[in-house]
Amino acid sequence: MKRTLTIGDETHELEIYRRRGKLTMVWDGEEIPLDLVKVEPTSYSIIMDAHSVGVNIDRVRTMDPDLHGFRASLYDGAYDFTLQDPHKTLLASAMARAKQAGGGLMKALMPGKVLKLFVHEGETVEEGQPILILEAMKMQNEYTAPMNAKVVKIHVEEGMALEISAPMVSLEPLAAE
Amino acid sequence: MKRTLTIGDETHELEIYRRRGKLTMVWDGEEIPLDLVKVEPTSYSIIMDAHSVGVNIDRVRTMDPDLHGFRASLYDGAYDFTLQDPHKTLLASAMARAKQAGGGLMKALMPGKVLKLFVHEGETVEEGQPILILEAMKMQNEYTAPMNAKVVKIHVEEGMALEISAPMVSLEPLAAE
Amino acid sequence: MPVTKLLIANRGEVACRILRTCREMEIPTVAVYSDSDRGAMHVRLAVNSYPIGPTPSRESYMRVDKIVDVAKLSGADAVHPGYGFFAEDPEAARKIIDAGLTWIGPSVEVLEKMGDKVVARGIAQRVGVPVLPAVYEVNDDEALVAKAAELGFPLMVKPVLGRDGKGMRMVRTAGELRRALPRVKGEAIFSFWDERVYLEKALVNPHHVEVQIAADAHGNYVYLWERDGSLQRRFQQVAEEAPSPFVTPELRSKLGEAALAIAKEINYVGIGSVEFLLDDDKNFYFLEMTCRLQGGHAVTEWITGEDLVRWQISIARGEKLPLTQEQIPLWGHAFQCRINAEDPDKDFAPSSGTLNYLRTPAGRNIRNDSGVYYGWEMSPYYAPLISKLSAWGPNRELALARMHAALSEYRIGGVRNNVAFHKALTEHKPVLKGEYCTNVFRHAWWKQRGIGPNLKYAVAAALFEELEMEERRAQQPSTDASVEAWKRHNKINRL
Amino acid sequence: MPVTKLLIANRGEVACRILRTCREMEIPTVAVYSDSDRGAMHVRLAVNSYPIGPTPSRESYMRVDKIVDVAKLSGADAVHPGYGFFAEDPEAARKIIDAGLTWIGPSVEVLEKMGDKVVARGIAQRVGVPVLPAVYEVNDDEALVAKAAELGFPLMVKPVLGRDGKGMRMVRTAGELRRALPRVKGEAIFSFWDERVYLEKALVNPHHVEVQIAADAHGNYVYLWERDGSLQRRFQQVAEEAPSPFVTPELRSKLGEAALAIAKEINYVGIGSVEFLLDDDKNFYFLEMTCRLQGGHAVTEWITGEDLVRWQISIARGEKLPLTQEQIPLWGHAFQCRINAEDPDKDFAPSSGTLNYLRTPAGRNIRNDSGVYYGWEMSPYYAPLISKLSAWGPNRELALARMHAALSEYRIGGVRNNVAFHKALTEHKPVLKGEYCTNVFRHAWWKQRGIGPNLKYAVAAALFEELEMEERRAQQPSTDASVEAWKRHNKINRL
Repeated sequence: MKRTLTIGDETHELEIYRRRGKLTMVWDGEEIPLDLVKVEPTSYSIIMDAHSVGVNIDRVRTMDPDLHGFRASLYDGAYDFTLQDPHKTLLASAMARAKQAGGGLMKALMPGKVLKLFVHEGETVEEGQPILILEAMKMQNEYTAPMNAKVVKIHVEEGMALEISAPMVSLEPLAAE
Repeated sequence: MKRTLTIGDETHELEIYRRRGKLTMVWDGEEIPLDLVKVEPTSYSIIMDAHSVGVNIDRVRTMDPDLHGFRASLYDGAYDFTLQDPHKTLLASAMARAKQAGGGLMKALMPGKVLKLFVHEGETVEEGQPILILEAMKMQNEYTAPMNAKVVKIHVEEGMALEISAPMVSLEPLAAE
Repeated sequence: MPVTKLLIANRGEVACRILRTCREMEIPTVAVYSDSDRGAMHVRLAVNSYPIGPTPSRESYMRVDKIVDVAKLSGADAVHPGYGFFAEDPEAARKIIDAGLTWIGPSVEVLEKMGDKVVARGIAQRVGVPVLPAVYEVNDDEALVAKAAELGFPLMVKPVLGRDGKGMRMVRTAGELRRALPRVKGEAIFSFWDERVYLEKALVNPHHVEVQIAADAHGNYVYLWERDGSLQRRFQQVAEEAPSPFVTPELRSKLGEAALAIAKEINYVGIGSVEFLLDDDKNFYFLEMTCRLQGGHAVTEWITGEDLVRWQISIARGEKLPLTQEQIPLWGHAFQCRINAEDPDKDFAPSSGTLNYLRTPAGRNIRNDSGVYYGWEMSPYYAPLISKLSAWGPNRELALARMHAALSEYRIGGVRNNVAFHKALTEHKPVLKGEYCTNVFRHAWWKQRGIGPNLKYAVAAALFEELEMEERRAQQPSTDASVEAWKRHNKINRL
Repeated sequence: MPVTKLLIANRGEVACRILRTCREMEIPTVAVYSDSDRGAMHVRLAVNSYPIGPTPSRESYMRVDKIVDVAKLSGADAVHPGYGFFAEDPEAARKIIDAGLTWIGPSVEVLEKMGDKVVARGIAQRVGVPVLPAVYEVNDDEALVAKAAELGFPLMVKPVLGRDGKGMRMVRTAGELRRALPRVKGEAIFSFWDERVYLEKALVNPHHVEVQIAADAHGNYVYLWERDGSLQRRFQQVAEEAPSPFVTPELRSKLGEAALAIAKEINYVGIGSVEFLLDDDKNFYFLEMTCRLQGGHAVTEWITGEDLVRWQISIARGEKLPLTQEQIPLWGHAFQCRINAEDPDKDFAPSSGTLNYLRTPAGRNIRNDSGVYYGWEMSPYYAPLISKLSAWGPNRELALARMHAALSEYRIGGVRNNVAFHKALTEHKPVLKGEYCTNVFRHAWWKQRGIGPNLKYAVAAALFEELEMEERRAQQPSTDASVEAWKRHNKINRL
């Protein structure tokens, strides 16, 4: 599982995985074996590099629900930072680009399976209205209309597996009233 | 809600109810207003008769699942006791009596609705095998065969509402092999 | 006067602290609580507990009439006001006494005299204790500005009926004084129903030292050494220690004698603190007298081994002081930190919320006075105090080392807090050397610079929480039917 | 010898207690843990932590070889054994020292000498300290029975290499002795790999008093007064106090001088306790010497203000003792209770399980040394100690009142415990009067008789839990389809 860490002006690319019960943290590409146990409801005992450190985690609300805010208290003080799923970051920025470009063709932003189709050809949709759900990376990704538009053509059907950038739905933007 | 308290050699008949957010405990018929708040996961602050007492509750396993065991720790020591639903006590003793009498007619021990019937006429059942479920007092009461027997006659059907002592199933005991 | 059942007209840490002495003395206790304090620690620890109204303290804890009603109802024959609320209000004391209850505190007359800071100055002068030059004859703004020039800047503007540092301001120029006067007067009216102010010459690098005194109804007076209260921010103490590292043995006796002279002049009965400002040359000036138990009394209890609440109760009962001046011990050194739910990096803004984690320090010679517990909701209506943490050592160095180690163990979740600030305080050179005065917090030297060395540990725990969440999510079936469920649980990416 | 990084070869309360001193001294710590101790408090508080094997202590905490490996790996240059485990094992000390590490404890020679209780008796006799008559020349059962008649009953059967009260038995007749001998020998072999036993005359109502001593490598010796360890059950102390209420000032100096005479005779370096039995006439007899930090050391720390672990470290470093005999304070009185997960009503059977609630006492002059926390699982593999709770007061009466009040605050959930037993102890007349000896627990006077007065409160909370459960149940739909779900959740009446 990957996360982008942001603390102050710094960002780091992190990954954590569990193999045969053992945890490994990857910090900007460097693999670090991690011995971590939850000892109390919000409190962890970590032994990393033989150092034993107790960490208490508070979740901090952020404006963006995809940006997970944390406050970690240690013996040497508190650390405030956020963790974000880099895929979501990627998707969000791709969507923002697609929207700005105003293009009428919705493409799959990552490989996945069409789980649900909410529209049919000829229908008009409002900005933000759900178009389809693409299952990718164990997540249900809901694609919404980037503008008020008419559904001109549907290139997929439910259950279809898509490659990255596969065309999904062609939209024709409606003029603002 | 009623409970029978057993502590040492003593038993008391208790009731607790909530009306317009206020709790009342009835102790052997005496009504006692109860101001009680849960302050920590297993810890309660009780103000009763202006006395403020903190009580910590541990659940203690008992052999009989209907007998709820408790250990309550207070400033003056610990109290070990059990609470039991008096209806269950009643039912259990009624069942025990029915079993001892060896009678072949199963009657409703309290008014209720037949939720599920597990047997059909002519079937042979083993001791302890479920016969039917009677919903009564918000509980699902499962009636089981008090002995190895043959189902001679079924007097009810699913969904039927029964009065107390209504006949339900006639059994013919099988001779022990 | 009898004290057979004691009503504690307070909440939080001080109520719990008083309760504990009552438990030792086997005096039954009566707690009172506002609406949001039903589950508070002082309610849980008391023998009897009674509701006294809505959350705002002016509608509950400050309501003397309700306190008297509860005393009657519960059979309490004595009232301990703690500190804050109406502890130093002569009107409150009068009402308690008029209701036939024992008031755990000095007399109404003493509270009236010492409550008026100008009268208090006069009493000090009468017994030969130095005071700083002041202007108090006039209350007109322009007259005060004119007089201020004679006094010379910098100077302090203070409410005549002030206490607890409320409303006080330091001014350096006539312009600052002009701007300050309406504000100080406004705060004085709001807090004390009296708009009179006075000006007092300000010292440049003052030390704030308070002498703990006690007096019984039989004319016995003792002082229990001093506390250094110079570690203050906006005239509020954030930490204190006893004895003061600035006070020599000779000065200690002089301050003690000066404090007792004032106490004797007003026939003080009870415990109280006489506060002094000291300049760099160790000249001392009477500032005011605090006529109640003080928030810093724990350090005095550490170095004397005595229980000041027990003293208060036994004095109120008309008993003699348990020790003479020669018998008062001076045993080692003690330091206290006030642990608050506040953000030291954001001008100490109070933080409210649920204490979802609490690990308090333990071990040798550590004392943690608190009124909170794991799961308690810190209310924005009351002082954001989590606990008063104090540590004793056979000498100052060991007391500080112990406090520093204790702070490393202290862990609070759910609210911002000043534990790291206090840790920085116990590493701060002037504090380690014992060479500090009231301006110690002028610069924000405690602010964390950059990212700490344990970032990877901090992040690892959060990363693990994210992993666990993902793993739980992955265990859920991803069938068509589950889409709605996913939506319900917000486990869907909206693109 | 250097102590720049300290490995603590122990667990639980004593490991945490040592850790806290290291934090104050800014010495980095290395913790070790068995498989079931990964989340233990000592692991959480240490700077470095290393696994050393399976849960049974013989496969982990007792394994000196693993400890030495971890020391090398972690860069620790000193080992503190705590108490129990191999703290008094000369072989362990030798291995630690041979590995080039600093051993925080007395020398191998001292451990060898004092570990052999017969040799230790001889040393005491050599310096003129009285011992009780004994038989130790023979080990054959019948020969011992014959000699026993000369000695006279009652007498104690003890392993020659015994410690911590293990294996000891009192016998009153030749028959009891015959039955006891194989058992004591068996336990002696199991615990100490040596089957030798000896017989010692037993006193009728003995007082157990131990003198805390300290000695540096420069020939300086002091005693830090005594602890009364008479509150014991099966030769295990359940509570202790200092000073002993049975010891007069004259006796105190005599005991101190006797203890130092023994320490000097063997060139003792470190801290240790010389144990004596006293008869009603205050005659004292050397019993044995404990060559390590003692479980009751907190009460000595309270009355002296000193930190005995700091003393141990500074002695191991070759530093001089910080105080001379004349400078050792005797300040007030302290009492300690050992809070265990055990059932005092069922012969103190240990109780294991999860600590699902924990409220520890706080306030003035209370110390709670613990290695557990809320949610910690008490393992049946280790001593069921929850904490050592101690209280100080300016006199014995106040120390006991404080302990009593603290016990009222202590609340433990999830395991049976002896808090109420200790509360009864602090209400027990002979204890209040200070007139008790080691037979104080002969009769089970602490067992609760009848039902306490707060039954309605106890039951109300449980009743409320039942109500909440019923209300949750009632909210579930009771359709046909839900029958299976109900069954799954055991919410069905089986009739």
